[in-house]
Amino acid sequence: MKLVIAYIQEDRLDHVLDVLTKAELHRVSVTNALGCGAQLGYSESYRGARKRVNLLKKIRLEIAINDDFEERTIDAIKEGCQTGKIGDGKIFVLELPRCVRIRTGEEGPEAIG
Amino acid sequence: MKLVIAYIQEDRLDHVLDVLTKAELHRVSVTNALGCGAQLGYSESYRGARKRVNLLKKIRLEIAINDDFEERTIDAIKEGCQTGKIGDGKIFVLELPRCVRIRTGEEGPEAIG
Amino acid sequence: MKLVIAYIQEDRLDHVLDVLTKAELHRVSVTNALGCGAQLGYSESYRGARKRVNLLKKIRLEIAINDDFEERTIDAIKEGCQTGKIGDGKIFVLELPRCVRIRTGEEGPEAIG
Amino acid sequence: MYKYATWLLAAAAAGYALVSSSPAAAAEAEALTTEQVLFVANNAWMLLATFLVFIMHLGFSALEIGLTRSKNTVNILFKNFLIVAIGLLTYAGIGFSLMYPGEDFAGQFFGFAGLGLTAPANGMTLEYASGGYTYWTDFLFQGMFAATAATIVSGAVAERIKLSSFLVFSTLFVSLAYPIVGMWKWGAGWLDAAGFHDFAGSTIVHSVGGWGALAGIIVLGPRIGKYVDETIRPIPGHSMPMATLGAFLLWFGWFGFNGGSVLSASPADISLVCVTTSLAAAAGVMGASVTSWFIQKQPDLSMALNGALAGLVGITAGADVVSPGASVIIGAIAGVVVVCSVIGLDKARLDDPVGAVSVHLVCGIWGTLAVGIFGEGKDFIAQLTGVAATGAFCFPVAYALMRGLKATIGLRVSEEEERQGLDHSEHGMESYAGFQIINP
Amino acid sequence: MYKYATWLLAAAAAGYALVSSSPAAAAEAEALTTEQVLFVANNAWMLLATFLVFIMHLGFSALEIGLTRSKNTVNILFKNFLIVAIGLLTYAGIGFSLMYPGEDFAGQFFGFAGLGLTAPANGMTLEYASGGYTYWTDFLFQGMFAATAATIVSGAVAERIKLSSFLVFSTLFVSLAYPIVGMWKWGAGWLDAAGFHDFAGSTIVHSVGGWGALAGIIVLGPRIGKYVDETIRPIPGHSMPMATLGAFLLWFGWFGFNGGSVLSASPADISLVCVTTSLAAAAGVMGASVTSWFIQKQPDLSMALNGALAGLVGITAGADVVSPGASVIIGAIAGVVVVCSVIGLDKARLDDPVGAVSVHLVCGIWGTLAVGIFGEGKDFIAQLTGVAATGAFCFPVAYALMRGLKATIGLRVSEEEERQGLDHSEHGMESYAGFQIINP
Amino acid sequence: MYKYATWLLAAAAAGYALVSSSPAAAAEAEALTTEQVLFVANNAWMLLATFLVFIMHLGFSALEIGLTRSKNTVNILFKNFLIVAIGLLTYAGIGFSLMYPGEDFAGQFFGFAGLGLTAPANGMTLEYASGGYTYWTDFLFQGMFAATAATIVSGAVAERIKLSSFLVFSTLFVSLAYPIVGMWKWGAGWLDAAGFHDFAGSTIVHSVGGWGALAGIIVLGPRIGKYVDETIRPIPGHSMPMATLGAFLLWFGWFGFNGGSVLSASPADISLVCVTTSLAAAAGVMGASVTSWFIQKQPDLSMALNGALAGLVGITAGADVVSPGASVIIGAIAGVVVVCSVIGLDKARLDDPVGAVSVHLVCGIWGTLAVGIFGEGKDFIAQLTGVAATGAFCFPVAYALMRGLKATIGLRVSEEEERQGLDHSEHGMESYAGFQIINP
Ligand SMILES: Nc1ncnc2c1ncn2[C@@H]1O[C@H](COP(=O)(O)OP(=O)(O)O)[C@@H](O)[C@H]1O
Ligand SMILES: Nc1ncnc2c1ncn2[C@@H]1O[C@H](COP(=O)(O)OP(=O)(O)O)[C@@H](O)[C@H]1O
Ligand SMILES: Nc1ncnc2c1ncn2[C@@H]1O[C@H](COP(=O)(O)OP(=O)(O)O)[C@@H](O)[C@H]1O
Repeated sequence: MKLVIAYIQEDRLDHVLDVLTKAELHRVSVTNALGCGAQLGYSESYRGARKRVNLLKKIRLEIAINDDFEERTIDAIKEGCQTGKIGDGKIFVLELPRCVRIRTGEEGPEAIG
Repeated sequence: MKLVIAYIQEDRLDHVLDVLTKAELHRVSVTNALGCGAQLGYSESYRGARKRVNLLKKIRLEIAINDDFEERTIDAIKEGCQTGKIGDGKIFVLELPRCVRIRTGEEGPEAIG
Repeated sequence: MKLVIAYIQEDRLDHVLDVLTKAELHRVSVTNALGCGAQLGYSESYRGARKRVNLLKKIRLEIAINDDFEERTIDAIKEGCQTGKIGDGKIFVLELPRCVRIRTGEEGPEAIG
Repeated sequence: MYKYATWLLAAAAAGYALVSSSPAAAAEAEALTTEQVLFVANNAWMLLATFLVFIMHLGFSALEIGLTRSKNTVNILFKNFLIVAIGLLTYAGIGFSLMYPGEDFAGQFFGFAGLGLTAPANGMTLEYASGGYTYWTDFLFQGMFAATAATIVSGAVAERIKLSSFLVFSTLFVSLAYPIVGMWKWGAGWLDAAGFHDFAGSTIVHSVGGWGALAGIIVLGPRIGKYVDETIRPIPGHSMPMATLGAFLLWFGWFGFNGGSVLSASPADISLVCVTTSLAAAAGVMGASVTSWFIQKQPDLSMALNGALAGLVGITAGADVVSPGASVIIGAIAGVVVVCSVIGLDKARLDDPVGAVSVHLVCGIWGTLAVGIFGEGKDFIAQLTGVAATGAFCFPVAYALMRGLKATIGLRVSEEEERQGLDHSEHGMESYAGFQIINP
Repeated sequence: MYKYATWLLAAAAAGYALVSSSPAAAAEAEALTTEQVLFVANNAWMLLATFLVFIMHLGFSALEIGLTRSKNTVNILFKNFLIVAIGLLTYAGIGFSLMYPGEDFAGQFFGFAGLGLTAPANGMTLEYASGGYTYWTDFLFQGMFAATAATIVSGAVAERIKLSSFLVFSTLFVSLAYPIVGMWKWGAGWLDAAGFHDFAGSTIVHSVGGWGALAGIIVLGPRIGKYVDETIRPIPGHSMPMATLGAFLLWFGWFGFNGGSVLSASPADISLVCVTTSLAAAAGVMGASVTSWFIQKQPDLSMALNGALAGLVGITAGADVVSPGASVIIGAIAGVVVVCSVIGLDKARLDDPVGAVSVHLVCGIWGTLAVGIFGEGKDFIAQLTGVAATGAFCFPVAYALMRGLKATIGLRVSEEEERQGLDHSEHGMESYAGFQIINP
Repeated sequence: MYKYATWLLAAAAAGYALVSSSPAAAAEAEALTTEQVLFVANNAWMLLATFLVFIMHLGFSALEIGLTRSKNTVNILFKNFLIVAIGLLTYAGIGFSLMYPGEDFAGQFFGFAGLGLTAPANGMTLEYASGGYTYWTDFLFQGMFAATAATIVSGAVAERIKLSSFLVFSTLFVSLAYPIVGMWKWGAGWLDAAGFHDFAGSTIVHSVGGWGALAGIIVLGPRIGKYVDETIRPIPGHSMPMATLGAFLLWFGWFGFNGGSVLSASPADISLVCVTTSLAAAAGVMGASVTSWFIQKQPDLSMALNGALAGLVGITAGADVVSPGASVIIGAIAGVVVVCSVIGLDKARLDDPVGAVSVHLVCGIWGTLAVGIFGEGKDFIAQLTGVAATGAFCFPVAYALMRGLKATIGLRVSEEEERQGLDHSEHGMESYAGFQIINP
């Protein structure tokens, strides 16, 4: 199994969830995040003094999948988030050796979905 | 070492922390999250228009443990969060090759606790 | 590649970002978190009743790096966050088999930075 | 805003009921007397007081949401907003008529002058209330008071009561129990005859609400998670800024609550009342802050806020008959009392999220009795009688209503609804959409 | 606060224009007449009303931010804060003079008494307004009204309009369109002559603003993400506490809006007006709550708030000429209407984040027509004429202004700016720095 | 609220001190004179003004928390809430007596009429203040002013001062420094004799507070992290809605601050004062907005808010003696000045989180001098004298107090406490429990 982590733009969230659903990926966890990367920050002005803001608002997705869903998931995230502009985000894929469904105690591939 | 990630119901947080403490698991990190899964969302009505809410409020736990604590941790989370109702949540266990305590620079199993 | 996760004190955030930047680590993701660990909680009093607060405010960093940056990253975090006081935090390093830049579709070490 | 009316001056002074403003009728107005002008000033003051009492409802709403969790905020706001509407409408329908039946209809314990509002023939003239205000002003000022009694209950039962049951309870309580007790004193009933003094309602308004609150929290029981095993687990309110805003607005509104209860703009009276009111509130803040600093080791803002309200409730019965010095003592004691009461109720496992019982009932009683101590020529026994009679009537009535609701449509939301929060289960709405909040 | 002035009493009563307070001049004041004292009371009442209308701007601001997203909050606050300033300054510059040109300058459709404020010789005396108020009070009360019309537009076009374009629009709208229409009725123009009755401005203020709002949302189009494919995707407001605070303050301020529109402190009039105003608001809350409970299955707090405002707008035209009973009916219908209108506009894909068109235009029309139904001796046709004439003038003017701005400096922010939020793109500032918020 | 009192009318008019309301005494009241009725109207106006000044304290609280971080919010609210209480109680105890010693006790520089409040024999009659108000009203209005001066300091020293030290400082400052300076002018002292004009306290209230604020930020030093190496790192406030609410309420309250300073309801005076006050505030908003838009490239809401306050402080000295035109100029300049001052103080590394020094001290000085420029027959040198004398007294006193506290109980919290936030270290309480906030 794999654990897919993705950082995406805040305003792509609704769209990427739609695309994931269409790809039959119904399980996702979402967290707010702040990120700095290739995307330049901006500078704000507060009471006359300038302030560099390098941490931009991002959304973090975490999706546990079975191995055969890996490409599908990555494609769905790309489809949902790719605009070609700097800041589109990153996908990180980790090995997931174990997964447990709390409700039933099921483990492994059956517990993912 | 292992890194245990769990998504649980918000109202189980206090309880699961109690259970973990009893199991001598004193180190936990907690983050707010939104999740969609088997649990159906609900629909809200705002100013006369219906709105599907699929992202439900969840809590994300992250617990780094030594290998021999794995079962104990999973059991504690199950005990603290299992209600048998859809939405109880998931546990994901990752391999954790390295762990560092910032304060002392200690590494490995000693740094976990 | 590696995925470095660190829990640090809230007030070290600005400093650690400065240090990371100096170490040419420009990509970081940040999330709010609550943590319990060796650091003792405190007790609050609300309307005459005492309340134990064990979950302290923390910051969670997530940094994906190429293998040869591992020590540098850990050193930078240590430098930025070590005060010698309990609560300084932890660093967890995971294996990161795959990384994708959404914007370009690039994969692997090129996609990290 | 038609600006070229030449009849304005005459009409205003003559004080006719210009419902269909008839310049012709007003034109014949004779020379303007000083009494007529005084009537204008008095009436304007009374309306100002009415507006201030109105804004207390925002104060209550803000205080209540501030001291409770964000998952029940929409519900509390909805309840408080509706109560103002329900209070005014039912008071127009029957309450006013029950509370001030007038000489023709009054008994000692009960009277009713009929449904709805009908301005008496002299309702717009000097005669109606010795030139203090018109019939309409009278109704509106009293109507704003009425809703207050129901709102007091709202805070105590927050975070677990069913919306529909609360609305039924409030409607009945505010349209029946409140005006009946009110009539005993202000409607020239038996308590008034007994020499009971309650200037602006430490008992008649605040204790009445407080008894309802007490009945409510007894029948409902505590919020889930408040008392676990042997320990009290405080449930912190989600917004101290809102709570503080609420307390400030309540103090602000109290100038109208007490200042308007003079029922005229008599300079000596209204200024004394505003001074005693302010000093009692200030002393209440100090009393509660010092007490909480001492007991809790750190000064608790929510207690300071409760202290102000305690001082205000405490002075309400005697604001017109005690000296400023006495008002400081009354307020300071109220401040100490409220902190002890909040802690004591918690020990007794009576869960009152905002301290409504401590503020309105306990300090309402203290304030009423204090009149017997500090008020020149006031009778302590009469004060005690008033306190006891109100409790003896209001608590059973409120308790019976609550039990009745529990037995029929149910009083409390389900455990699951309570855990999710009433905003979700009762309204399907979020109070702070988008904000990431951990609400265990 | 120089306390030892012995001339105060005399001076106040004499009502002289003591701009450079000259004790000498005042000293000769003869015996104080009752008319002079009445003047003092009336004028104080009018200023109280002015202050209350002022605080409505805080009410509007809070309501608007409460019902929109946190990423546009700074922008909305900035707009609303500036509008008060712009409204007052332009009204001082030309608006007052356009709206109340006075007999010498008035036409039936247009008049202008010159730039700036110049107190007439009798401006501080009884003569100026039959002893109701001074020239300065007159200006300030009217000036506070003026800004209201522009603020109404603000809510409807929120979250997507360019700041600069909005400021240009508002400035023109409030300094030209508003006073010109206002003059037709309150400046003794043709509508007034036609027997049109609009007590405090259901049409003259609220509909004027409402027409501007309607034009705005038509020209601007909906917010991104509101209407996707065939579905309506509601965009929840980020703070129900702020929205509720806003509604309470608006109701509070409305006592001044309507109460001050009596233009004196005439007891019968102001108390009747305050009663009809309150009862209509209360009935509006009930009407909207019940309707929304019925349609949406759960009671929607934002609809209850809109219901109060709907009742208030509805009663504004006839608060002085309808009975309290009629005011309940007018308010209740307004409450039902506003819920249907909000839902209907959404179906028509007209995106009005705060319901400004439904509250101010739709209920403004209803309230104006209701005068023809419930107001004794009022002419339905005259009411209809007023409604139609206002629409026929304001909508095209607002529409043309909006189109003009669109064609020149642009009316709407870019898609990217809208997605990021106007706080970021227009102000480079966060509304709640540090708070973790997911704002899709 | 006993409604059947027949003595009300007579009693009110006679203006007796009805502390223990004696119908008998009042019954003998002869015919009601116009002066007596005017007294009723004046006194009611003064109390209205008092209420409005009271609500400014909510305005200050909201502004201060809005412009600071959420981790210090409970602390700021607690300070502001207590200050009102402390201010009123100490003013009752000694302040009033120091500030208005009366002819018998007054020196030119100092006077004291004894501890506590004792209404003089004529305190409730026309004689006391030429029929403007009663003794109680006098005390309460002045008492509300007193607390203001201390509250001004609160904002400047926020986020780092120790709670206990702040309370000691405030108590001494408000009970001694403020009334002594106040006496120089308003208590008929030497500044008054010198022809100094300060209508409602640009200098006597605002600068006094401003000097205290300046001393505070000098002795305390900046917040950790504000000035790092060569750069200024702005620390954004956590709630723009609260800051805006605060500014609106301050403007609202200022109608009482200035309007009440007329000390009667004289129509010409109070209406002029309200107009100049409003126009100066509006011009201040525009001045600050345009300046900040120009300097910062984007319009800064917090500067617009400061602009309104700058205009208000600026007009406070001369609201009664300048024309509306001049008030626009005074306000606009104040708006420009405040923005430059905020930026300048930051360059000088004086850390004032809310801009209190810029608003209250700098614009207080500007406003006082402006009277010498725009006020007919006013002496610029006298104005300068007043400004200089106030500074020469208040700054050293405040500085010495701050240094004294620093040397004894300590003035500033520890670095760790400051990093954690004072809500945690001083109160053990969260301002927004459950909300996820990143507060670096
Ligand atoms: N190496 C990394 N480690 C952790 N987070 C990263 C990393 N690279 C990117 N991110 C996250 O992804 C977001 C977008 O990345 P960015 O480099 O700005 O754009 P792009 O991926 O288009 O080059 C960042 O704001 C950050 O949250
Ligand atoms: N495959 C997954 N990937 C990421 N998060 C998941 C996954 N499955 C479940 N979750 C998280 O766990 C929560 C509960 O899961 P859900 O499927 O609703 O209940 P259950 O585990 O009882 O079947 C979800 O809301 C989501 O946050
Ligand atoms: N084993 C662990 N699993 C998850 N999080 C941990 C673990 N140990 C520490 N943390 C996180 O790191 C924070 C600091 O750890 P703590 O033990 O208090 O201090 P120190 O690392 O100095 O001993 C904790 O609050 C928690 O968020």
